[in-house]
Amino acid sequence: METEGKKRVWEEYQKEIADDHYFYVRSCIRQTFFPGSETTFLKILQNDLKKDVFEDARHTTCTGIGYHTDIVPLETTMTVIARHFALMTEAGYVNIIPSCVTSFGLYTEVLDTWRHFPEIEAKIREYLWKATKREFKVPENLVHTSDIIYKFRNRIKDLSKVSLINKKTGLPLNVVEHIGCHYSKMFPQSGVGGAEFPAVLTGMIEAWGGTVIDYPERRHCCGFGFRQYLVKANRGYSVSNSKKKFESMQPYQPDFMVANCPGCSMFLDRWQYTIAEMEGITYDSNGTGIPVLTYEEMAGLVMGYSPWDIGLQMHQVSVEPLLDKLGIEYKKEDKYLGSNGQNIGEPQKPMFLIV
Amino acid sequence: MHFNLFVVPFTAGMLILAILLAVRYIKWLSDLEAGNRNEIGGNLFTIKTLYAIREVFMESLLHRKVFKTNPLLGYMHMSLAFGWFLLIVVGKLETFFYTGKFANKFYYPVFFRFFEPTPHKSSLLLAFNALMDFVLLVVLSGIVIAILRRFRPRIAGMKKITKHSPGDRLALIALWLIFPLRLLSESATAGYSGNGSFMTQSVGNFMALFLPVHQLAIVFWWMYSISLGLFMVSIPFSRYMHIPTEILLIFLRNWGIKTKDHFSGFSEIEIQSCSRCGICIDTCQMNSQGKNSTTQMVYFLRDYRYNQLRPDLTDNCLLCGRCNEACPVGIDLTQHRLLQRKKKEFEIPSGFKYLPVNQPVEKKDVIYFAGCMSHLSPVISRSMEKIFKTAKISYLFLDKNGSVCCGRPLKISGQFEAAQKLVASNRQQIIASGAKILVTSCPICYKSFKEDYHLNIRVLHHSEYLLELMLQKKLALHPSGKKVVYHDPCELGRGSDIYIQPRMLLSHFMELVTIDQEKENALCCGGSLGNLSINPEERNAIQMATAGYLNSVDPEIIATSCPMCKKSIAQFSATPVKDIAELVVANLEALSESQKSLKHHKVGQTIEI
Amino acid sequence: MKDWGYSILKGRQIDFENNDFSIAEYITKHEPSFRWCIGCGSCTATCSAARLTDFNPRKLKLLIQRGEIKGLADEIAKCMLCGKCQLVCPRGINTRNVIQNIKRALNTCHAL
Amino acid sequence: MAINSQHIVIIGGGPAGLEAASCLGTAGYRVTVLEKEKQTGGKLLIWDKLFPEFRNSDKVLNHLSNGFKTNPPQILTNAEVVSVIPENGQHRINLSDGQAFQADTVLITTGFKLYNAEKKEEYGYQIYENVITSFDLEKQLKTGNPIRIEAGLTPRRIAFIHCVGSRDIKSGNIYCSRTCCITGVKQAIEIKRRLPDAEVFNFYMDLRMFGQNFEELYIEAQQKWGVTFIRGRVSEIAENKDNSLQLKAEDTLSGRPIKMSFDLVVLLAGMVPEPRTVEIGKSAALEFTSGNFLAGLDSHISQNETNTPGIFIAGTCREPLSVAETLTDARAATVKMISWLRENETSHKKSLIKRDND
Repeated sequence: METEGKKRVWEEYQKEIADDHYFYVRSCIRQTFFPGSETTFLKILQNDLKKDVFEDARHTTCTGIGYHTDIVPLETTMTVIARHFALMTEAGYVNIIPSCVTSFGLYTEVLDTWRHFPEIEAKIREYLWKATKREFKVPENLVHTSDIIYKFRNRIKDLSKVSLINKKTGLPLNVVEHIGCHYSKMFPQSGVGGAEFPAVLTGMIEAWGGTVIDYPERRHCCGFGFRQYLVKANRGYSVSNSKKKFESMQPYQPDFMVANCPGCSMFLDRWQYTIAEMEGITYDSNGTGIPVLTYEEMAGLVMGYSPWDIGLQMHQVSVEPLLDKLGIEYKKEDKYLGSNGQNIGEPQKPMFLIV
Repeated sequence: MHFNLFVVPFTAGMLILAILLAVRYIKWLSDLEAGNRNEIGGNLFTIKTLYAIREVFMESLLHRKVFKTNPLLGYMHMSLAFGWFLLIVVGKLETFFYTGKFANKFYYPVFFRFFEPTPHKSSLLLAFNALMDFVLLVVLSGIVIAILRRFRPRIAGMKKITKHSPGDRLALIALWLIFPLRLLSESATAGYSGNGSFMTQSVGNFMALFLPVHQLAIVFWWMYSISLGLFMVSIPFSRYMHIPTEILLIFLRNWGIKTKDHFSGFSEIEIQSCSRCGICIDTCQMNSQGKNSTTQMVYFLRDYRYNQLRPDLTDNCLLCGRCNEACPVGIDLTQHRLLQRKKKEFEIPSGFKYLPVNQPVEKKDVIYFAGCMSHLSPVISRSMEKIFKTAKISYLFLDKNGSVCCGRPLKISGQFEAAQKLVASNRQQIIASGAKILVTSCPICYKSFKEDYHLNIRVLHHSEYLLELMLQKKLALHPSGKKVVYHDPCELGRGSDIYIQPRMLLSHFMELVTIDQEKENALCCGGSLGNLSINPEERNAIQMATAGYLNSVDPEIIATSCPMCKKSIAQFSATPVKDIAELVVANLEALSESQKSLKHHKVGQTIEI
Repeated sequence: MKDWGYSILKGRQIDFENNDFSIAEYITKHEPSFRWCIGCGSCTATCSAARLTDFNPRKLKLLIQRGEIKGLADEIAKCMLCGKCQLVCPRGINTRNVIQNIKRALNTCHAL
Repeated sequence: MAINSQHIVIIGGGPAGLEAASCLGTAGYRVTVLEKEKQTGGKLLIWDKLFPEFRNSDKVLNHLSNGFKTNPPQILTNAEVVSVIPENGQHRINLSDGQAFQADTVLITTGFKLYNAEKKEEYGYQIYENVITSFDLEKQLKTGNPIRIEAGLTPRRIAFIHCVGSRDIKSGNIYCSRTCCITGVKQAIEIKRRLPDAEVFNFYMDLRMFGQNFEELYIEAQQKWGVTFIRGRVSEIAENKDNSLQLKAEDTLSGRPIKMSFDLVVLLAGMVPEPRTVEIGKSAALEFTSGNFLAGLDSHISQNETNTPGIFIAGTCREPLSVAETLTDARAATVKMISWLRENETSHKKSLIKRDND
């Protein structure tokens, strides 16, 4: 692999990322899958990096799931998104940072549509006014939250307590980075490093001491694909796609995966369990599976947050093997303690996957 | 008395031969199909047996067919076979008259002159003596030709000569030595005892001038006996097995046995009857035009005999049947090639579930089946449709929208079972139509319909059918004076004996010219479906040569009656190549044209097609 | 085993690295013209069997060369060997012998 | 020795330029060839063997340099033209180093530039060690050294990818570069010649064998050398753990996606116009084709004339052409130039005579 060439590609895809005063928009599904991630993101930005991040409790779904499953018409989606812009404008912000790649993609799509068809924008403004009596300015800077972490990766490195290195061997960890399709495949210019060799996660991993694995199916979709996952009968497609990726990355013996998309991190994690139960296969050497982190969780660990505070107990594939490699101290018994100190109960053990 | 140690090799040889032959004959006869044995029983005491004897005499001894191919070659075979036969018969008679009794030690006549050195007095015996010398002379002349021919085939009118296996060579040399040695031993004996005749005595006297003939004689007799013994023993393991086997073959064949779709004891006898004369090499277009002289029947049968048959030797044959016509032994060669192609591994009869079953078929008295190939030369089926119309015949075009293959292509590539599935499908359709006449334009289909379909209705190739229509005055054809040469399709000519009908039809309205190689000896167009593994170059070479040959009589039109032949020849022919049906239609149309403007025509004016 | 209501699919992708080329090699050895195809499809267009059933000699040949030989025996059994394909092939491929050798190969290389 | 005072400047000392120079020289004109490189010969210098008969490129180079027996042209190397300005019936040619030339007529033969394959990011040129272009391969072939991949091993399986940067709206070039197909076939055979045991696969959209003996070479590649042609455009290349390359394409003729691994992948990069050609063209107010090549006056009857009288074009600066076509094109251009010069000369004289009479 000749990184020179890659660098040249990355230089072509530099995007402007505002460095403060963000209007934060949450993801619908992550709060249930990996609730720690967004909290961790806010902690890091507000407490550690001393950034101004504002979020509005009134903000709703971007309708991405509905839109991509063809049950919400484009105009509705645009109006809902216009409302988010309105909330942002009212709060006096110009930089919007969705935490969800689907939302990010959709926002980008909407803004791009308006750029080409001002008449549609006008119509949407009209709809929004009729529906909510709100007005908005289009954001000056739209980036995904992973772009923010990417921007501050070196600051985080300076403040970090842990680096992505195997304590026992002293060697950098092998990390698989997975980029959500909607991050840059639709609008390569909108992603750091473009669509072919996105640099957003690579940047973090390398900055924090890990090495990135470039495996053949790197580009491949995790398999979420809305219709594929949401219709039970279609889930075979979804899991097959993930399987394809796992098979392709297995020879590289990754220590963990990191994704920047709610769906991806969810499926790369959960499908390992499904495949294990269906076919008795795992893609690591000792049957525990390959841990999957969100980039916020990865940042959190690097910053030395407690694994249980950032919600790693919510993962299907147990993260303990990874924590051991990183040499992070943790108490097994604390794993299932709630914030109130009460035990929240343990999930049922899978038949095959070792947890 | 009448014994000397040197007779042992000969005697032993004879015994071994006798035993081996007995064993083989018993095996083969027991391998005959059940039906065959009844046939033998039924025919044993009929005139057929006499025919057989006559044929044995004509072919095995006189080699009539070989004579036909080339007189010198014929003389060579005759002098050896018939000459040797006479030596045995006359020799036996000689001893009979000498000893007065018929039963003697069986080697006694062979070495008669050794055992009876005292010169004869009686003029009868002297005559016999002379006769024996003469016959020996004839045989020796045959040997001389054989030896020359080995080194210069053209002497006997052959371009290519069989390449023999080592076993065969050994036998050949033994055979060549027998008679010269006989000459030497008898001469040597004559040299000191004076019991020789005009040849042996003179050679003997000459030898006696400078050789100790008395001591030498015994040495020559030993060598003579050894060479005889050696040859006898080698017979069952060499091509000379054909000598005893062919006789058996001729009888069985005359009793009405042939090789059908199964390999039987008779097939084995046929194969063993091949003398490897190599006549099939020259007649084969794969050799003469395709420049491939390794795939001919003689090699096929040889390799089969020594169980070292390679697939390509089985596959690389046009199945044109020219070798059948030429084979002096009259073996059904192509049938054997076909039987060797018959392999279980190819049979997947399950594949034809998609074939139409019990589909309703329109009821008609006449059905027309164009055949797969005709669909690639639609001019043929179009012509037939016009002809039916003109002749006012209500018919059904059974495969108008494409054919289900007749099954023969599968069969001739060894897939008999699979072929049956196609046969069944088409057969059902044909019968359902209630037709009384089935007309086809494809000789391949024709042969298949005739032989494999067991239809009890009339099956006609369109060349036959058109002739009928014309004779029934349903088609008015008018002389055009165009010079036409007719190409016999293999499957129609040699395959189904349809030679006359197309010629009668053509000569009725065109000037039909003959060409040397036609009818039984017609060339194959090269397009044959019979050959599976022929490469494009070989195929083109044959197509080109055949087209060239037909053009050599510079006709205005080359006529044929097979879509495949039409395609193959047209590819390389300057002269237009037309199917017989096209020519009929052209003639009819020319006529109707002329009728429109009849007043402008003078009486008796011929019509151009 | 619990019922998931869906299953892991085997992709349609031709996985060249893990495919079986024994048949293709056998045929190429015995009938080299097997390689000459340019996929024009005239064979399938004229095919007597293709008129009546789902049979595609061009595609079949291609899949063999890609090492996709599952169900090959059933497919090849549909051929009537009538030889029309051989007459129309612009590259002069000995199609009937190819078919014949596919059958041989199925026997010598595999019991499929 | 020039027998005609009129001065012709040829911009570009590649095959087209040199061929034209020798023709015009023989016709007795005073010719100056301006070559931006330090040596004339253009892309032919890189090329090893020429399709379809594998003739050594030196043969053509020799022909070009031998063309100057009588009345050789003045050849300036390292002469980088920046602009061509029409000036009172003549043309002023300005060089980057400040030099300038006057010419009665100008022939532009600035050739083409190889499409920058890095732009097809999905193919990972300059990212994966064993992805190279047809140019890189040709250079390697010219050395005569055995073909090796980065790790110094002999490649066992090689892929050629056709239409890289051609017939591809994503790369901005919808035109066909014409010569890549046959180059792919030629190079595939050259690889089989040197590595008989290697497997060679060509991934194509259409094979455009337009030239004499091109189709024959394609057949030879299949029949004699056993090169496999797969109809389908490669969608992406990824690197396996062992640095071999995983290709994904649709095997369109079987209607199935296909995944294969290769030791070496050769991108048949297309032809694009030289950026300098565009500058020069603009300076002389010339028109351009949709592919941004220099446009001829008429696509049938005058491909070598331009909308600016006295400026002519030939070779691959006006459209992708093979070497043979380029030379033919150059010769054709010279005929048009000569007749143009004759007319102008006479009209020039006429005007002089007219003035005398007044």
